[in-house]
Amino acid sequence: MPDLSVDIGGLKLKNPIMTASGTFGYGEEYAPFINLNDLGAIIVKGLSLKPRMGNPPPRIIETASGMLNAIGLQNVGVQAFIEKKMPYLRTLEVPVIANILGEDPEEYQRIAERLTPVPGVAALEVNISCPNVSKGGIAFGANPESAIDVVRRVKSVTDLPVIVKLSPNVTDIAMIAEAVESAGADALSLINTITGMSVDIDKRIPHLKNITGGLSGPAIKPIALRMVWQVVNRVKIPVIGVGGIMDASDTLEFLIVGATAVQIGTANFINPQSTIHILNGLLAYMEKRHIRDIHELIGTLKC
Amino acid sequence: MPDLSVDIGGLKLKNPIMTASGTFGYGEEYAPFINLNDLGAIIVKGLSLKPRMGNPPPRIIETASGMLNAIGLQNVGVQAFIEKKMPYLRTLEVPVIANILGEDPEEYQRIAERLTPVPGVAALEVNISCPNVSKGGIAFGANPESAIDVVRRVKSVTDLPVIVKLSPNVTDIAMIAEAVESAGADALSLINTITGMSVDIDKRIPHLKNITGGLSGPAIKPIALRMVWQVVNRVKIPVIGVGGIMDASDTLEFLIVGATAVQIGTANFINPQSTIHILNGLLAYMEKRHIRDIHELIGTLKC
Amino acid sequence: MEKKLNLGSGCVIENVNVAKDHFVMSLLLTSICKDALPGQFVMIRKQGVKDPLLSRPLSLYGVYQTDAGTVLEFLYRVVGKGTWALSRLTGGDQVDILGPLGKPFEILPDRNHVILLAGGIGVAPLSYFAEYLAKDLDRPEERGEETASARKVSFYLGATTAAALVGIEKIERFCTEVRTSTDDGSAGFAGTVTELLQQDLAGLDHRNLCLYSCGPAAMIRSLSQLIESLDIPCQVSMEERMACGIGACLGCSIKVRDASLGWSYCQVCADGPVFDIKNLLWE
Amino acid sequence: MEKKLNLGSGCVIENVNVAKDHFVMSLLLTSICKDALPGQFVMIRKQGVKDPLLSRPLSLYGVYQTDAGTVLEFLYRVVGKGTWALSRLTGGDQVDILGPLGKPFEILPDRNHVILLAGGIGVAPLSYFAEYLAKDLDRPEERGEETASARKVSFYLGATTAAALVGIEKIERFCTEVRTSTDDGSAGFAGTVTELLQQDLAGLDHRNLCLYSCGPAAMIRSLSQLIESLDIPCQVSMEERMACGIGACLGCSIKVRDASLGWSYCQVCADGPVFDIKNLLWE
Ligand SMILES: Cc1cc2nc3c(=O)[nH]c(=O)nc-3n(C[C@H](O)[C@H](O)[C@H](O)COP(=O)(O)OP(=O)(O)OC[C@H]3O[C@@H](n4cnc5c(N)ncnc54)[C@H](O)[C@@H]3O)c2cc1C
Ligand SMILES: Cc1cc2nc3c(=O)[nH]c(=O)nc-3n(C[C@H](O)[C@H](O)[C@H](O)COP(=O)(O)OP(=O)(O)OC[C@H]3O[C@@H](n4cnc5c(N)ncnc54)[C@H](O)[C@@H]3O)c2cc1C
Ligand SMILES: Cc1cc2nc3c(=O)[nH]c(=O)nc-3n(C[C@H](O)[C@H](O)[C@H](O)COP(=O)(O)O)c2cc1C
Ligand SMILES: Cc1cc2nc3c(=O)[nH]c(=O)nc-3n(C[C@H](O)[C@H](O)[C@H](O)COP(=O)(O)O)c2cc1C
Ligand code: FES
Ligand code: FES
Repeated sequence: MPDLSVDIGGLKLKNPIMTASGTFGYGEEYAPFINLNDLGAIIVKGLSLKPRMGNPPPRIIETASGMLNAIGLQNVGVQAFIEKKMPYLRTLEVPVIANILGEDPEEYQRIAERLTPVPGVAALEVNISCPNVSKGGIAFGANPESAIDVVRRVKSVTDLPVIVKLSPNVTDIAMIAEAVESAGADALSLINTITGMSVDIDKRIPHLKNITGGLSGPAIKPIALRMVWQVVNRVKIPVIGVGGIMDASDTLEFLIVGATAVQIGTANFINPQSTIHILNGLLAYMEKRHIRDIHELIGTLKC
Repeated sequence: MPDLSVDIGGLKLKNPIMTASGTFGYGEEYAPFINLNDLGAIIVKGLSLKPRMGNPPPRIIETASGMLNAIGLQNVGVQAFIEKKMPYLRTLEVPVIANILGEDPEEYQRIAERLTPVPGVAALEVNISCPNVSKGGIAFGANPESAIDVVRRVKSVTDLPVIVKLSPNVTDIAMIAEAVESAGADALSLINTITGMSVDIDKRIPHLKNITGGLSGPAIKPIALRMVWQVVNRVKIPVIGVGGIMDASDTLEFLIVGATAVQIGTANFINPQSTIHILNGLLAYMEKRHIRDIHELIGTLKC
Repeated sequence: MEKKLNLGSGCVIENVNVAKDHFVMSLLLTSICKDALPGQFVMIRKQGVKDPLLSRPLSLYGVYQTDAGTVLEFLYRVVGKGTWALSRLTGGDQVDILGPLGKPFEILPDRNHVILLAGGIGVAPLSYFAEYLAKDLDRPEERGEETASARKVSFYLGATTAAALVGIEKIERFCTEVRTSTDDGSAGFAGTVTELLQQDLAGLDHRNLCLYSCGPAAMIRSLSQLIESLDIPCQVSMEERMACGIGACLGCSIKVRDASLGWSYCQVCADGPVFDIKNLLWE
Repeated sequence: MEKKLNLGSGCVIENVNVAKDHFVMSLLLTSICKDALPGQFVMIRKQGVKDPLLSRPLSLYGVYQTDAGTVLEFLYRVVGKGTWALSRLTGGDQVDILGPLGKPFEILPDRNHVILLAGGIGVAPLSYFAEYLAKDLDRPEERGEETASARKVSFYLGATTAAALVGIEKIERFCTEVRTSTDDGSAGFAGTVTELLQQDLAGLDHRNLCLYSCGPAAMIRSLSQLIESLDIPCQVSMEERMACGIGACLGCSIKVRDASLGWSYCQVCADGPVFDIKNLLWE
């Protein structure tokens, strides 16, 4: 069998197929459908310091080859996560990555502090797409200084690998990536959702109560792929590709442009076994071409 | 019949359905399929000072609910446009808008100078998504200063209405919109294509020879709609919605969030009569609801 | 915590246009949904198609065991692209099914008069429930007995107009009593179905009653006001847009009472779709 | 400048899998394409479907007038999602058709030996051309005459392997001579079809010859080298990805010689797909 293992900033994964935060619950929800231990890693729903109610419904609407969501980061909070979700996750033999988010840089730091000693938490994924409440609601990820601030603070309190998840809603994502790398990030993941909107023309109201939401799914894949390609050409740390990956062929596009691993998001909703189908498809592609190590694929785009 | 007429920065249109630059050739190509005089306006392929060869093929590739193009602004140049394309366009009873692009601010100015006295040119649409060659290839539209520079120069040499077409590849499109408005733009159109990429996993090469291309089509509609909504809330000049509009229902979404008119792009490729179907659908919607004036729809989103 | 896999495919047997915009589709399944209960739903999509992208939730309208496998029936109304795409399916087409999902209606053995209150397409899950009750599927020991069930089942069905009163034949087969209402008075009581129920409630013994309802939010809301002060247990099946159907995306939240926080969001797919009406909160 | 509307719909008559990944689809059209000529193509898509988004270009493989209307035939190979979606169509399905589009092959009346050189799926337009020539459709005055046409038509067909030599029955019916080659030597000449032609050319009177070709870029390229120094007119049908099919999007550019600029881009859809091989330029 081909060797699929990859190293993400010190975190060893047996294969590059991870689940994207917010699309895989706390793992358990998918246990009836797949053997969770077959995954490269599980990234759980974004965690805030306190539990969050999230946005009022409707929260989702389908769009052409995509969906908008405005969940509003509803989550149980870091304490309940540690007490109620980690005991199950610890029973698995798969790295669990906690996705974290804060309203200000201090909050990121405090969540990182809380999670670092928790057995079973293998890495942190820092979601810098959230609005920075202390800086007027502009996302941390839209601005290199605030991104650096968050990453430095998180790094200062943890020895876990720190993956920084970038927002695509920026002019120059590679510039943010470089800033985040310089602040000590061990790896990057991109992209988070792209802000979008949809309108009910009969009622003349937005389909989402929150007015705007995050676009995910196949529609955004070309944008995600372009951004990953731009970023891998500018940073040395590993990059995880996310955005519209539905099958092995999409996964291969990301690996070929230079992603070391991928995250599967919206595809989980369409088929809860998507991750495993993708893994099998990846193996089939490699076997057919006698590729014995996934590194023979990563970053091999000819252009 | 309901009144569909709108005013775009001094330019009167009998209805809000325009064709998007680069997707409608020089108008003539669609004459076999529709009565061009039924359109609100025709926007022709982007014009540069000199003819441009454009990019090597392959130039297009389909993606999920969208397409990438890297035409590279192949065009006949402003001189040939005036001599060879305008004589036909002048025979029509529909406003013709010239879309212009330059490699530096002077070039925009010179094209505007050349086109202003040409009979039949009703307005200019300034495409600021092009790379600014004199400023290291960053798009004019990515930066408020260079956008302002271009708009001021164009305004200084023309009395035609100036529509500025914004790039979506920015962190804060409303900020660019405000800058462009302050520089004297008479109207805005948005969005241009979003940069994307697609990879041939068998050959491990990009599907486009140019590596990246511009994403258009239904996939980008939620993003375009969100940006139009953000911009109409920040500027006073009329905004023209563009991006993924395929039918009357899509058009209505843009009008309801506040666009004064729309441009139809990729939809022309899928059905060369799309513009007329959209116009008829819009009329049917209004008649069914006894809406007598399109202004009873524009900007009526409740939220 | 491992639940059993409820993912499989079904083959369309038929898909009949039963009224304007309304269809009844039947599917043959061989691996899953054998034990699907009234109030539960499935996530359904045409196999191999990428548009629409997401599956759509549909309540079970009928579940039958045959020699060939389990037959599922759905009653649905075409409201947008997902339901439109379903309506285009014909015999032999394959669909992907995730289900049965969600909490079923809970049967209260002590309450012998069951009232089912449906507005519009809310008729689907309640019809199946009526059939289930009539066949005593919850009480195997009474099944097949010649004696009439001790249970009385009254079905209240409301719609905007007579033509929208769909599925009434099935209901008549399985209910002791059928009461209809239309907003425009073109059939049955003229007014809302909740108003009709309100009238009737006056003459009934509330201690023997239990209520189940499904329909538009406005109807559920007025029902909740109607029975607020009454001591009648009432379960309602709620709707919200769904992506995953299994509690993972948090897309289908609705407001419920929460002892410690006052209120919180709950997932219609995993915590519902059936809720005690007393737990719901309205803006 | 107004051309006539060439937009309409067609109904699939049948769609037959003739070889691995290869299909022949026939359509019935009532309004358009009556006078479609060899070398022309149509843009085709399944009606009412949004995925795939764009129409796909397919060359005409046959055009027949029947009492019911015009029947179009296509021979195509499944290479991606667009052609895959076409291959799923069955009798009765509706397709949208834009066409006929592009410049047809030009017939040179002075050249009585026509050589058609096809690589792979390039067989499609050339087969129709062979049929057209055999039936003297360009020369109504000779049609139906008992005497054999003065024209000799030699068909050169190359493929990777014997199984990929599709459409040969039709070719045999309409050509004076059929020459095949396979890269692996499993049928006909072992080597490329251009090599085969090169051998044969030596024994032929070039002044009477004219060449038409369609196939992979590599084949056209070696053909262009082969005849560079020869005085044989040669028209080739080129391929490029297309969006509009009518010269509006500038998506389908290929490099051609340009008297004043040295080279320029030309649109395969509107300026082609048939080009004089001498005008093409290679990187
Ligand atoms: C648990 C559950 C069970 C359900 N069971 C059934 C069933 O048995 N039969 C059935 O017909 N439907 C049922 N529904 C509703 C059904 O899932 C939706 O109608 C469907 O998902 C709409 O998808 P669409 O793509 O056709 O419409 P969309 O394109 O998503 O929506 C079209 C328009 O209709 C509106 N709309 C969408 N859903 C609803 C709704 N539920 N009520 C009113 N307006 C709506 C939207 O706001 C939009 O403006 C159920 C829903 C849930 C959550
Ligand atoms: C004027 C014209 C006439 C044509 N006539 C025919 C015809 O009669 N029969 C027929 O089978 N095809 C014909 N083609 C080619 C056909 O249009 C393409 O194969 C089709 O558009 C591919 O679409 P797809 O979505 O299936 O593949 P895509 O998903 O677009 O592509 C799948 C893969 O195949 C590769 N690919 C795409 N097109 C080609 C190609 N032409 N050759 C080799 N590789 C390709 C792509 O790079 C990609 O990697 C013609 C093309 C043109 C321009
Ligand atoms: C319903 C939903 C919830 C999400 N929640 C989170 C989250 O909590 N934290 C985060 O970093 N990203 C979140 N995301 C973004 C995804 O992790 C992913 O970046 C994005 O959806 C793009 O990938 P996809 O197209 O494969 O879904 C969420 C996405 C969806 C669809
Ligand atoms: C093939 C193609 C060529 C285009 N050329 C131009 C151009 O020359 N100038 C310009 O401003 N926009 C150009 N655009 C962008 C469109 O005008 C439009 O902004 C974009 O396609 C989004 O709209 P759509 O989704 O309706 O196509 C082009 C788009 C396409 C698809
Ligand atoms: S639909 Fe995903 S949580 Fe309910
Ligand atoms: S396909 Fe659009 S110009 Fe040829």
